[in-house]
Amino acid sequence: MGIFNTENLEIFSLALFFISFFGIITSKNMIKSIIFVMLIQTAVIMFWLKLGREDTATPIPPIIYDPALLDYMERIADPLPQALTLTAIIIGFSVVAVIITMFNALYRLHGTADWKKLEEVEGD
Amino acid sequence: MTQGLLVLWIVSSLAIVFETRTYRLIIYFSIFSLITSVAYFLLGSPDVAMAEAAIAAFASIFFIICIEKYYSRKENVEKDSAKGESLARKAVKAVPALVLCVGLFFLVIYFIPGIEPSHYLKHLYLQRFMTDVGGENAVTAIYLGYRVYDTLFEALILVIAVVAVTHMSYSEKTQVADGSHSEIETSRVAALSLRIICPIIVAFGAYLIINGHISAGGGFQGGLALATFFICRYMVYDIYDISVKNVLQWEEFIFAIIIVVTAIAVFLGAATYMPAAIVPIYQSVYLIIMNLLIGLKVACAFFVLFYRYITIERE
Amino acid sequence: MGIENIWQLIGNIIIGFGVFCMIFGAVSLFVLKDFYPRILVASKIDTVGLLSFVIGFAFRHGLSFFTGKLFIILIIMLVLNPFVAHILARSAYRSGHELAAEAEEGEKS
Amino acid sequence: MLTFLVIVPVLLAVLLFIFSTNITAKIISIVFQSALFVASIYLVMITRDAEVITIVGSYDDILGIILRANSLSAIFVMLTTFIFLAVSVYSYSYKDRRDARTFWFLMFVLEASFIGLFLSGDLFNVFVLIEVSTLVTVILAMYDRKKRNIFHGKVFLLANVVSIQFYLLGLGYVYRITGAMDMERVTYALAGMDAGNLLLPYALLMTAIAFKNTLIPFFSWTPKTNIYRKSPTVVAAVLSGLQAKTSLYLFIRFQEIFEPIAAHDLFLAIGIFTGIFGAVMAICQSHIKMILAYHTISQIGLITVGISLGNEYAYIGGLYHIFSHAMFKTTLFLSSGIIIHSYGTSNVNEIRGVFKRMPIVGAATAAAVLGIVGAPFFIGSVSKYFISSDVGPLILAVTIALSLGTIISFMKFSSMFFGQSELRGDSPKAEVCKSIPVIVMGVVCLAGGIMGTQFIYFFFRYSVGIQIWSYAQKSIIFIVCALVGYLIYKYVVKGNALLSRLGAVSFGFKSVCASMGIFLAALLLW
Repeated sequence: MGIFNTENLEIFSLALFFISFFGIITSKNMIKSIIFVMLIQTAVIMFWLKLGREDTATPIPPIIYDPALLDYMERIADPLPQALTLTAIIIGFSVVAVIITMFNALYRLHGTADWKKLEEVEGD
Repeated sequence: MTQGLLVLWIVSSLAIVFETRTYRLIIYFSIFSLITSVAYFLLGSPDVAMAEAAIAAFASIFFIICIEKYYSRKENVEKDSAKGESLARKAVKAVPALVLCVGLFFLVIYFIPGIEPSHYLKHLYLQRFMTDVGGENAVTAIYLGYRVYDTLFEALILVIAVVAVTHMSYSEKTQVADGSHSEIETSRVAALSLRIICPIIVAFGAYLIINGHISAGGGFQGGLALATFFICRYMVYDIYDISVKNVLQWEEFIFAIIIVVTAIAVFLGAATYMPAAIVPIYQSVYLIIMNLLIGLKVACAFFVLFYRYITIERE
Repeated sequence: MGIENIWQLIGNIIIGFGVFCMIFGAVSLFVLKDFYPRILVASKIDTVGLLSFVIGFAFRHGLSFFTGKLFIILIIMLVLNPFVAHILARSAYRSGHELAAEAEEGEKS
Repeated sequence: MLTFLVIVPVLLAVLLFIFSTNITAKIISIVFQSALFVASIYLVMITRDAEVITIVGSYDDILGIILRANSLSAIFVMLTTFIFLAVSVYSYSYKDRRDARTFWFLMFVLEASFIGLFLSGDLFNVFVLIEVSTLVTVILAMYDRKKRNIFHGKVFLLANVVSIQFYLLGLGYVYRITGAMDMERVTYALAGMDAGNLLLPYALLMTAIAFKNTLIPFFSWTPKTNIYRKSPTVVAAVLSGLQAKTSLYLFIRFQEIFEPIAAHDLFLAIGIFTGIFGAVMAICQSHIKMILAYHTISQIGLITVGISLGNEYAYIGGLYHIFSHAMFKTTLFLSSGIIIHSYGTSNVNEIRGVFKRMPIVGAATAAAVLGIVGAPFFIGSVSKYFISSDVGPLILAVTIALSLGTIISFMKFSSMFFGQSELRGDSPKAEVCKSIPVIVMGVVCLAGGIMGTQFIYFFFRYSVGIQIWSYAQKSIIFIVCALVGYLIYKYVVKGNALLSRLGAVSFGFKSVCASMGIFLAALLLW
């Protein structure tokens, strides 16, 4: 399936990882930083889900409604990374919710979302 | 189609890098998340895809609530400090970071371990989960069975986040009184269509929760759907008649019940004391109860979060 | 030409109509400059384009469990799409966004 | 039954949050902390003979999560419960805390996450618990509504979230090449592998762990220290005393897991650098809590040196120094809370005459200070003795330089014991509840020095002897150091404008993240 095979998927998620890392390093605005933090989480999760593929075909979801499915074991997606990434998604969102609240409070205090200005105000 | 999808994925993330206006930033972010969740689905993980889609929707809502108050539509994100700088100077400034990231990218690719991945654990899980935990969904079996210890802490972190948000956004003089209406009159069309949609949403959430152990979905995804119901309710009636403190206490109470249930069912191993005949029934009852509790807890949590952000907006 | 092929043909024609609507809608999104006409076009894409897609797929597939699911989606879309367009237009109006023609008239007078 | 050691505090926290009032919350927390302390002593007793293993649920051990308690982690659990007990006794008399329920909820959750981290045998579980403890840490540090520092809290949280993504990525590679999550299985699977394949997961994981350790070259720790200044005393004590210990414990564990390619030399160099830099920054401060916070960083550098040296004595010394550092640092933070409360200021240059005003608390504080600078017969001297007992001249010079830096920074601190103060705070006498834990821990600081070998045998089952002659040698070196330090303090440091400007140096979120990337590159290219 061309680009959507196992190796390329890994490289894509690594590329996204470092694109968002670049964004985190360079972005001047807080909201942008928060969005990049969410993006970097997505990159890692994509990487994890990619681990579940054994061959290059589109995997079957790990829902075994028919025991005969177990004969095609290598076509079923790995359930463990899925369960783990479910946990990771929720944890990531909880932290982001707290960060958004902090952003709110900061913005009300200083009226700016700019990193440089905030560091000048708060960096004593 | 799938080839184009990943390219679009990277392109939308690059669009976020180069975008400077906040509203568009959030729209690009939603597009990005949509593509992501389709890609997750194509990777054979409908549970994660559902969770990602719901989470992204909530995140965009929260972002928009946050910035709506503070930014006018035409304002630039980087107006503050980068004013008057030419594009070339900006580009020169970004060069060290670019070198670092590109260098790291190629370094990491160079060092990718060349070992054949081991799939031993996957096969073991798929063969064993039906007898060990029960249900038909292997993800739910791991999530609520084998690794329920992680799930407890994950539920805990949501509780902590909610407590933190209520604690931090609290200020005495700007509290919105319970039961107050806003001045803006709600639209009749909106109220009518939401009244049609709401039962469908609730039914969908209940379906996801109750069928979580035999099909895709589960407590978390269903709980998010239920939380959407609360948001619809807010949009229809626009009342603050639910006390956030009470909902917070309910959430904690449900979390306590979750701990007790897992302690009895998993940590003490209740199934080992039972006759073998009733174990399958007990297992599916356990899975349904856990999904139900987690769903209710998540719905409460997201309701509190949403309400908190809305009241901040109203101040 | 069997009866199934006719159903397939009808389904394809309806889907083709949906594609037509979507492409023209997308083009006119760029052609139209004002906000309110854009909402109109966007809701057209959503409602007509998507609905004809769904109906076309239902025809292609014949009567089955799958079609039932498609019809539920269809009903939800029928309610939600106009609702979304309505909310967008209403909130734009409430927050003071004026029609382009009216704004020009206001400047003249 | 290790699971319940982690779960019961969480359950109690939730129940306290729902049902209790402020006063019952305090009483219940003290009672429960005592019970937990007793339980952890029992755990130490039984792990002296054999490792305790609990599989969560009645599943096969490869499928479920495994909790392990060996003698090392049992010691850490005991340390955690002891410090939390001290802290809950200490804060019994707080009156200004309106919302004690939320506070104790968070404290219990923090304790549970620490205990869970020490007991956890599963790599993904470590990730979850790190996230819990980070989030709780940030919220607790900003607990007081009036004087919280949201900006630094936010920087701290964001940087931690970014660093934890490196951890997850590395964990993905570990899962891919070993097919397991359990630490022992991973260790076993990695042992026979080619070093080139392990480098990437090792580098990614260690980037996150080193960040948690405040070890990353340059300035990742500044946000953390900025948090300390405005956070409640109790929270600062727990964070400095224990938060650093969890990451050090993880550091030790991960170096063990990746033993085939562990970069001891690199971490040795980083440890030396961190130690010296932390000491220099501590000299530059004048806020009590800031001195203590920067000092924590320099001590972490010293411990890293001890652990990474690769000889057995230094390793034991490093472990013992973790214990002793938790003791005296908690004591110092708590007593500085008492002192700040009593004098109404936190500037060291204004506080004078602590001995006269609060003789007992002053004595306990003095014991902790003597422990921290490594005076003979106090707890710090024993661990420093072991770290520098069997090393080359370079490391010896570094340890001497480190203790010199410590002495100089604490000259400023200890000048507040003597003299006459013009300040009259609102409550001249220390409260009983606050002084009890300080006094007890001060006594432990003295006892840990005098009976150092017995303590080490009890904790690590490792019998070492202190040679009187070389110990005396070290004592002489210490005295010389103290004199030199006093002279340097008097003629160089005091009132030096350059140093105080250096002390205000702080680095933002973006440079912290960039340093993470540089660290990753350095580990990969090492």
